[in-house]
Amino acid sequence: MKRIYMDHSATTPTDPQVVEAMLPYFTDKFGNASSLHSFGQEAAESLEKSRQQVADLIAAKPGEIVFTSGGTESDNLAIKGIAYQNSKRGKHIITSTIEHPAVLNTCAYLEKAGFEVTYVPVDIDGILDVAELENAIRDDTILITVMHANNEIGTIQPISDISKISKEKGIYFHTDAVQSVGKIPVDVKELGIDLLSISSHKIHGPKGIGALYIKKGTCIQAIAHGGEHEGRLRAGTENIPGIVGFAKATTLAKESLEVDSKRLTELRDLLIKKVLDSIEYSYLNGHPTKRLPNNANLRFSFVEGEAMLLSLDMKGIAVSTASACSSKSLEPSHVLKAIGLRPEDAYGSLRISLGKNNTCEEVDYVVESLIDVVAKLRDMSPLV
Amino acid sequence: MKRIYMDHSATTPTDPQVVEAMLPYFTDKFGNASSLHSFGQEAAESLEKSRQQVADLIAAKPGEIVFTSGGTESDNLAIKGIAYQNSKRGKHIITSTIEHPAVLNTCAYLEKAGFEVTYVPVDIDGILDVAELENAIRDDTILITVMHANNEIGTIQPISDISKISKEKGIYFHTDAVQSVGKIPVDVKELGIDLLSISSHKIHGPKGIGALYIKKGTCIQAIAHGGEHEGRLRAGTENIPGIVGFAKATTLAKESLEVDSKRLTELRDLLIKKVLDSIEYSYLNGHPTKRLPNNANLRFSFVEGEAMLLSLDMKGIAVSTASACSSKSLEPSHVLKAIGLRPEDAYGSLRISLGKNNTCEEVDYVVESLIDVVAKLRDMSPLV
Amino acid sequence: MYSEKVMEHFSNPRNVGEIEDADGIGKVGSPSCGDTMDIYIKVKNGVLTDVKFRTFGCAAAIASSSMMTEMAKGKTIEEVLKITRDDVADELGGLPEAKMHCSNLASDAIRAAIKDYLGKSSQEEN
Amino acid sequence: MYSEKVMEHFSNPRNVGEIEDADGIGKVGSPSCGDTMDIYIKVKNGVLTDVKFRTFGCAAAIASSSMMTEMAKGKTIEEVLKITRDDVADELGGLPEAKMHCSNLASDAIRAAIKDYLGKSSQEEN
Ligand SMILES: Cc1ncc(COP(=O)(O)O)c(C=O)c1O
Ligand SMILES: Cc1ncc(COP(=O)(O)O)c(C=O)c1O
Repeated sequence: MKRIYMDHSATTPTDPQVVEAMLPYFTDKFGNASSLHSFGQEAAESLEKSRQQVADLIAAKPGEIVFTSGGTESDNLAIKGIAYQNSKRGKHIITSTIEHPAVLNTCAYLEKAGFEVTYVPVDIDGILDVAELENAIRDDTILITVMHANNEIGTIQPISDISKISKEKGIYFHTDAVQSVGKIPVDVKELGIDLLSISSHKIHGPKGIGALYIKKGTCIQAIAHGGEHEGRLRAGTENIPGIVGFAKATTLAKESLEVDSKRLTELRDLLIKKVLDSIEYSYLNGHPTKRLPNNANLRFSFVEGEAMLLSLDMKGIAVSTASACSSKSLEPSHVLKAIGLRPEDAYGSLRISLGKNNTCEEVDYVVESLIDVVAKLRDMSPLV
Repeated sequence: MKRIYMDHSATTPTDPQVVEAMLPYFTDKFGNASSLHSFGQEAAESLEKSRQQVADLIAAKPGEIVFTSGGTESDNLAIKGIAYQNSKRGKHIITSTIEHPAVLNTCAYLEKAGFEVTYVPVDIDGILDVAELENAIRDDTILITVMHANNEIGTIQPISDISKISKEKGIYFHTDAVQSVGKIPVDVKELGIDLLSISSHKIHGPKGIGALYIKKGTCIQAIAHGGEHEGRLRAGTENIPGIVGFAKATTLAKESLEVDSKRLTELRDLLIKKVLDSIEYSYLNGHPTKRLPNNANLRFSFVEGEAMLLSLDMKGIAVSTASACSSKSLEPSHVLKAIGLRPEDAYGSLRISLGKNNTCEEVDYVVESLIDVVAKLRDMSPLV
Repeated sequence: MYSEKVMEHFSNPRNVGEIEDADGIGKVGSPSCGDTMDIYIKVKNGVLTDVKFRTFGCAAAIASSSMMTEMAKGKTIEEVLKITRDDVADELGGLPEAKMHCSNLASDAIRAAIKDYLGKSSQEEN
Repeated sequence: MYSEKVMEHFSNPRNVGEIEDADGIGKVGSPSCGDTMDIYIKVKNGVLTDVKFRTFGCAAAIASSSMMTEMAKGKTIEEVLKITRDDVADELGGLPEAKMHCSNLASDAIRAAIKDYLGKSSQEEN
């Protein structure tokens, strides 16, 4: 059976060119970048070259990039690192109700540690209420953290508006750009961001590696302690193959961003149109245009998401309900709740996230399969 | 020029079999282990199979293994995770003076956060004074963390003696076994350990991955917050290729441990004997027999370590002064200071750490080169 | 995640549908909790001669419903009432911890249907 | 880490050794700090006709000593005293921040040697 992968928001296949780029660093150029001998200096050079490549994707300077083990660690470092370092100035943080668990659970942890967090709501499309955010600001607010694009519904936030406010008030602004980087243009200077999280495995790079952009001059402290790596902000022997692969992925993403995002937007809109046209009581979650090029979050009344997901899986199609991270949870998605869906509608939602290798034929097959699956499950449903 | 790598304590080349094992997980079996579809379940299966393999190396149960991004994170998780979770019982931690920076700097961080740390000294061979450790125990001691084998001088600590004491007193015992695992037998049950850190890249696995063994029933909390991965103890999309590679490396290490350690011990002793016999005023640092099979830490009067290291590097030989981690520091090694060396002797020390691919011929070439280099530098030295 | 048996029942659920002239109907769960189950029974001489279901829910809920109807069909009321909450899960080759409530739900649903039948028939007797 | 020039001077250091009948000797640094440098000079008519060194220290310290001797040789005392601490590092194509003290040490050493020479010669004059 041919398998069709449409869960690129969960993770992506590593690009063969990326694997190619990584290979020499396992067995030949395997040095520890802190070693003074030629094996080490070779590694150190690759490290700095990679830093430049990653910086280039977001228009940052290489010195502003700290490599981490992934998006989750980047979010933890940004939020805890700023909170602890600036706690004398204040202990108030502002975020949104639709953040990734890496942000929400870090905030929840800080609440237990004596910080206060305000969760700004979003509208029915998942767009943050900037006026409410502005109202939430207090004298002791030290950090605003609002994601660039949502991982479930793909909605893109008005980042520039938020950064303007944060700049005016002298508050640090972090954005989790794990889903947006490589898919839509991200220019940290233009967007006015102080800290920005990236994850390699979402952009056809390897898993287990990511980065935090930290604007020069930002007061932040490390959360992992040990050797003097990464400008003392992230201890641990550098994962050079991972970093080189991540860097290659950023370069590839940069090169094809314009073409890919245009193509994916078309494919996405085709998918959405075909589904909405051919399946009764189906709806799009999230903003129709202010959304990631590759995200279609669809809602089907009277049926449950996991049942749809597994039925599609049996037809060789991989999609997700909410996010991969919360797949073990039985709670309806906090994002879909936040945009005002009733629980039963939240339960009936599917996230289809396209990737650069998906084709029109695949979209057609997925739509046909969905028609089938939804019909079969509705036949069984007492709610119809 | 042929290059000879003898800095295996800093990092090791990834075994080609390990790379082989990883490859499918980049491009084909690339799923997110939290995804419910077949791509995800395939990944989840590999994850659990790998967990079993890693557990097997140290005679643990798979449920007791938490994957991390490396040895540094494992040390951070063990020490902070225990400290924060048990702070109501007490805020006193005991460690040694010769720990890796991942332990020492984590302890220093906790000192700033209100914990108290006692640093137990070591003798001239680098062996911890167990009586002093016992004396240091207080009613509010919650954790003892003492490394299994030292990364600079290779000395192996009396772990069973320490674990007996910690068990008697009901205190958690963590050991940083980053340098010992895969080189000498490590059985967590026999050694009586509660928590144990491992790093993949030290045993011919990939960089950026490691594990923390946490004995069942241990009270510990997470230090990275986000999705519900790794039994809620370590958030972040699992690095499946890294984990699979790490697991393969543990299996290979287990298979060849006996043969390798015997062979390396012989090679090490040959190296030490030849050097001490042929170079005047040269000495061995650390215990002569209670040491890692692959570690030779040698001291040469009247010359400086970095100068030796770079001179050897020009002859194609990679060794290190103290540890790779502290290569940027100008301070003499804290370990060599702790065993009582005068600064000028600490500055004149070299760590030669052998690996499974090193040969007798290479040892001969290294000894010849050392004779040359030391002679040339002594010619230049005003101390002779 | 799921056993083969679960997946088999999920992909080919037995006894889907309603019974128009059912002798008893059990409705449990709620859409806002993510699963609801309706079970219909036909009873003759104390034996469940037909059992059908409609379920909104996850694969475990659908498989549990299907398995329950199979287990109940042809059995006497007494026998069916002896089927415990865990029996459905056991017959399915186990369910993930987090999904055990689906097995419970199926057992609750058939009990509700029997109760409905017993209530009706005792009314008829009166 | 190091410039090519540093590595070149480190691997082929110029003017290594002592001058038996030196007119001035400068000894700076201390072994317990990781580097010590001895510089020997021969002076004729105010010109440093010969300069030699012995150094215990890292590659930067050895290269700085070597470079210093080359820069000083053949120059007048006045000219040599104009060589600043940074000049040695500059001539070497730069040094890592953490190693700048090696360049300083070399400049301190030659000054100490000149001071020693001036002290002795003024004694002789007396
Ligand atoms: C928006 C967002 N933030 C953070 C993360 C976490 O990234 P990682 O999986 O690299 O830890 C993810 C993906 O899981 C995400 O989608
Ligand atoms: C004893 C010891 N502990 C911890 C570490 C840190 O491990 P990693 O490099 O995987 O972070 C190392 C090596 O650097 C080590 O030798």
